[in-house]
Amino acid sequence: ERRTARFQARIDADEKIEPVDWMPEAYRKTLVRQISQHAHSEVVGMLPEGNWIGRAPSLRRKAVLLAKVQDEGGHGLYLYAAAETLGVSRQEMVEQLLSGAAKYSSIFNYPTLSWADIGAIGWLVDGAAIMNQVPICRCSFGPYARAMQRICKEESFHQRQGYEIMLQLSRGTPEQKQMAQDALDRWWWPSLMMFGPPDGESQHGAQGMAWKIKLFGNDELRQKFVDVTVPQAEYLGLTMPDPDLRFDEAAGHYRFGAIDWDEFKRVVKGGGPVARDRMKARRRAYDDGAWVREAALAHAEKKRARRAEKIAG
Amino acid sequence: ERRTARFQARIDADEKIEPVDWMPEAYRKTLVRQISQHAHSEVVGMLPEGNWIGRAPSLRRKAVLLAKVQDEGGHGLYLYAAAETLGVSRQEMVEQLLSGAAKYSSIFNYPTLSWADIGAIGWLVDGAAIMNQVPICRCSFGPYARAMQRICKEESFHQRQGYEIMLQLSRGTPEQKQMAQDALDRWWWPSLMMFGPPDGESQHGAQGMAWKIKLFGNDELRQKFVDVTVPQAEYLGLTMPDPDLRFDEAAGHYRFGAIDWDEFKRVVKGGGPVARDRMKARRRAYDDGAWVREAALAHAEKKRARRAEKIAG
Amino acid sequence: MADTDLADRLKAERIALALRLGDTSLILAQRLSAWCGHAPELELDLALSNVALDLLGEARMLLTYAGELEGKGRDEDRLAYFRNTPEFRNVLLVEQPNEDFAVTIVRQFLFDAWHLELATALTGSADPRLAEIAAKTVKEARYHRKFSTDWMIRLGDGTAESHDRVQAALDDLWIYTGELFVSDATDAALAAAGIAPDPASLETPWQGFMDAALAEATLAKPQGAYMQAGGRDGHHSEHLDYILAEMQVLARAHPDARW
Amino acid sequence: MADTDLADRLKAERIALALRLGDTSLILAQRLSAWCGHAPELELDLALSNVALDLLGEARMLLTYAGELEGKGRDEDRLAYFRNTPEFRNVLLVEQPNEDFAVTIVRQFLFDAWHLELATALTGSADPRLAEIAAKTVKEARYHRKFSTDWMIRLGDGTAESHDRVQAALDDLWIYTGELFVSDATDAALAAAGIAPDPASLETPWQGFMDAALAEATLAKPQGAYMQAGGRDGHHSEHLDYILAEMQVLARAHPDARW
Repeated sequence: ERRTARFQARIDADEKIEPVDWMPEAYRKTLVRQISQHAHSEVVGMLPEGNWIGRAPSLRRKAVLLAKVQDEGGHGLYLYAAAETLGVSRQEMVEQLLSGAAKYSSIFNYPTLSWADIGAIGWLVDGAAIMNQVPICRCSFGPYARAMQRICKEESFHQRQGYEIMLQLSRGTPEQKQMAQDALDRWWWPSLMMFGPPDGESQHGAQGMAWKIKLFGNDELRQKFVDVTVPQAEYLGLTMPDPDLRFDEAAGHYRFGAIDWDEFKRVVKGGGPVARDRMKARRRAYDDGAWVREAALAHAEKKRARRAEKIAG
Repeated sequence: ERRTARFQARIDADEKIEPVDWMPEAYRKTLVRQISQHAHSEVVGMLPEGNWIGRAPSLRRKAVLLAKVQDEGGHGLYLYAAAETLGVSRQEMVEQLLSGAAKYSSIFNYPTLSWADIGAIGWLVDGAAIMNQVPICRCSFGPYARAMQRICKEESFHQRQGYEIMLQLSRGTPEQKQMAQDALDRWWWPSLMMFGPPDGESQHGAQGMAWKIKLFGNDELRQKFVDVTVPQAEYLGLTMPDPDLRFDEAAGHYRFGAIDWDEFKRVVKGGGPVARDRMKARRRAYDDGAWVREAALAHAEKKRARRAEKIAG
Repeated sequence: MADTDLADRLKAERIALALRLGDTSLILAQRLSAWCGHAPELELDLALSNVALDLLGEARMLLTYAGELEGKGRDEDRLAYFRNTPEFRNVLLVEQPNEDFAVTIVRQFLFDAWHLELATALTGSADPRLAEIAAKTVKEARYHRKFSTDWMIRLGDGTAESHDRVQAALDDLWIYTGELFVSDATDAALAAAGIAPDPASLETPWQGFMDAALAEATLAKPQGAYMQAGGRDGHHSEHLDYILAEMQVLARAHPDARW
Repeated sequence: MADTDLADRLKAERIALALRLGDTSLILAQRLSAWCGHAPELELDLALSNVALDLLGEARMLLTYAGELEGKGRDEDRLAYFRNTPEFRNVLLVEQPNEDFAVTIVRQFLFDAWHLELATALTGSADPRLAEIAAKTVKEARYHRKFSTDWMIRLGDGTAESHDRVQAALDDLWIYTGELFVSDATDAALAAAGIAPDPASLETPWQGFMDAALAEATLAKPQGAYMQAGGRDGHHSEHLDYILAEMQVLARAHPDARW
């Protein structure tokens, strides 16, 4: 088809596709799925960290964490808005999340068990997210690319804050250092899994690359993350929970042990330790808030009617 | 009327009135009011102490407190049962409590703010209650008298436990002693108010005496309580929050300062510091439990129907 | 020197004031931040967090100042994490539970209207540090009051359910508003010295604002309730101890740690 | 001497067992006691408190024994109040929130059926102290199981609402039952020495009991859920830290006090 060819030509020429432009239905669908999944991840991602706002050990840390979780909500908003430009409503997307039809990043189905987890999430989870997301700032769909630019700027700020927490802990009391090590032990492998299955097994790889929605392979990004992160852990004086980890001088890369893809699959399918808690919390917020949203609508309707009456009268 | 005279003669002869016996409507009503109010007090009284079960500072104290609050629930049950013999259902009584039509002891509208309050309640509130209740063990209405005998036995056990907590605290660290003193400061005057207004102002006094529902005047019981309690406070090494308190050698009584009857009236009328919290908690338990009670009824009904079917079939 | 004079004058009273206001904003921030991730819609997650962040910021400045006045080396964290329940000086209103969104908004509305009046008056404080903090607070409090008032109107004049919920919450929380306007010896001394307004003087404008906003929200102003007080003197409801148990648990488990 | 022999043999494993079982009963007692004063009817206030008291009593015996075996002077309170979250060894099931009465009863039902099987087996333990504790527990656990099973039947075969609630609770909590039957090296060593049953051996009778009771309650047994585990090794859900924050707050605020 000519339109498809022209569309691909525009992408190949690094032009941005905008909502008013024609696009193949598959491109639209893939983007809706990916952007909404990303938005859901931001929103569900508020829960594990939100869990520690009330217990943050200093007022400064409390403020920083609260602002961070708030930023994540903001990211959710940008991304829902970007997806809405593709003709899907936020309401629809939220219902897909709550029904289980839509996914979110399974990293958020692990629990936050200590304050160090707030550091580890910032350092590792946000770190991995940035690695994944920076390329998307150059993706072919304009609204998504622009939302990601904004998000990436904030995320790298979050990542530094997370690392700073880890640094403080690993320079702190023996208990604090232990807390930091324990958090690293629990978050390291799930962070590596955030890059998705090995490229050979990845489903949406080739087409995504052609559409410039996906710009690098999972394994390449994962390797890059490992290469950046291992020296950071060394600087913290913490031990990576991977006995096979070693530096390959020749290749200039850190080689790491085998990832437990069975765990990955189980968690993606909803078997994560706190997956039920996460969905329960989201569903409860949605259900308990129904009367509020209804009231806001009803009030807006009343105001509209009154204004109309005034104009008419 | 002859029946009334015979009824009074039986009371004068210290005979017990039983549910099957004829009784004046006013006697029945007074008893229903008093017994149900007493039952409600036991049930609402579970809340201030229940508030500390989760935080009891040793496992032994936790067990003792849990058992105590459970006993109070048990007292509520005996008393509701005693009132039911007078032809009023528990359901009706509970609804009167929840609608605010029925009262409960306003002492439970003060908050429990520290562990020492658990000691102070046992020592002072249960102490005052016993002073009030022991005479009722000999009251003219059989079921009430028998329920009270059982209750008084347990209450005096509770009172000893409360005093033991106060003793431990007042022999403990400076913070513990301070906690004990603070609890005494807050609970002393409300405990004195538990005996009700001065006899001159008491509404149901004379008739209650004639019916042997009330056996002593408020002021007499209050004085007795003060005389017993002041030396106990001295033994604890705590200071009574009453600068006017002194021993009257001639009379052999402790003379105490003026009671703030305005506060008493305000609290009785629902102005106690946590009155709303108490009623909210009871109402919530009742509302949230509605589906459970309905299910139990529905199941019992199904079972009955199945049995009937079997017999018929 | 005038500065030295002020530094000594009414020091205990200024410490008391800074703790009362600082604790009040801190505890409300703690309550509000529990909504983060659980609000009826994402925009409300952000808005409630915003208010919480502002209040937390104000609390930090006030507690820091209280610690400096005291001069015993207690910083904001020492004051926030290592005082026990009776040492907290917040008003009772802010320690009341979140319950549902109606209760949260009513609590906020009652608080914001007072907070703005108070902060406005404090911008003219003879204590330059308090005046400076208040100047920052006023801008935030104005936005807060608009936010909570808008929601009072939306809920009050929304559906029958929202109206009933918000009216019930208003009736419940009203008994904690009296404490906002109680004046004691501390307040009298501070007012006489031009350091803080007499709390009682804030009531008339506050009531005026209530009348107007509640009318627009089609809500009835509660009447004849017995007012509860005591929080400013450390006599709290049963809720505060639970708030602090959570807030302080980690800091207290590691008393010598830095974070 | 045989006694000395036993006292040394598998000491670490017996400590681990006593903590796992003691913490499990302690945390469930803590959860249950939160109902006291708030249950759907007075009889349930009493019944739930009864169960909590029994479990608390069992926990105290087991923690005391763990402390004695350890020989470092830690008594039941030292163990209950001064260990941190990752040091607790309870199964995940018991730290799940009370939510409503349906969740509470399902949690209890799942637990009681396991608890009775376990305690019955432990009465024959080669460790006389564990056998003695178990003998007491068996009597109580039998009553508990009857209580929770009766309520499962009442709610399951009650109204449509109660059926749905209890089925949903069952579906939710089922993922925590797998952990009850996991065997690790500790369990294997204890089983080989006749000190405790292999947890896996309890599953068949437990499943049998489930099948019968759930059938009578007209409830569907959940299928194919991913089982969660880790509590027995100190890997808990996010709930336990909150439970301990409340439970330990007072004791920790006064570490040197006696109560």
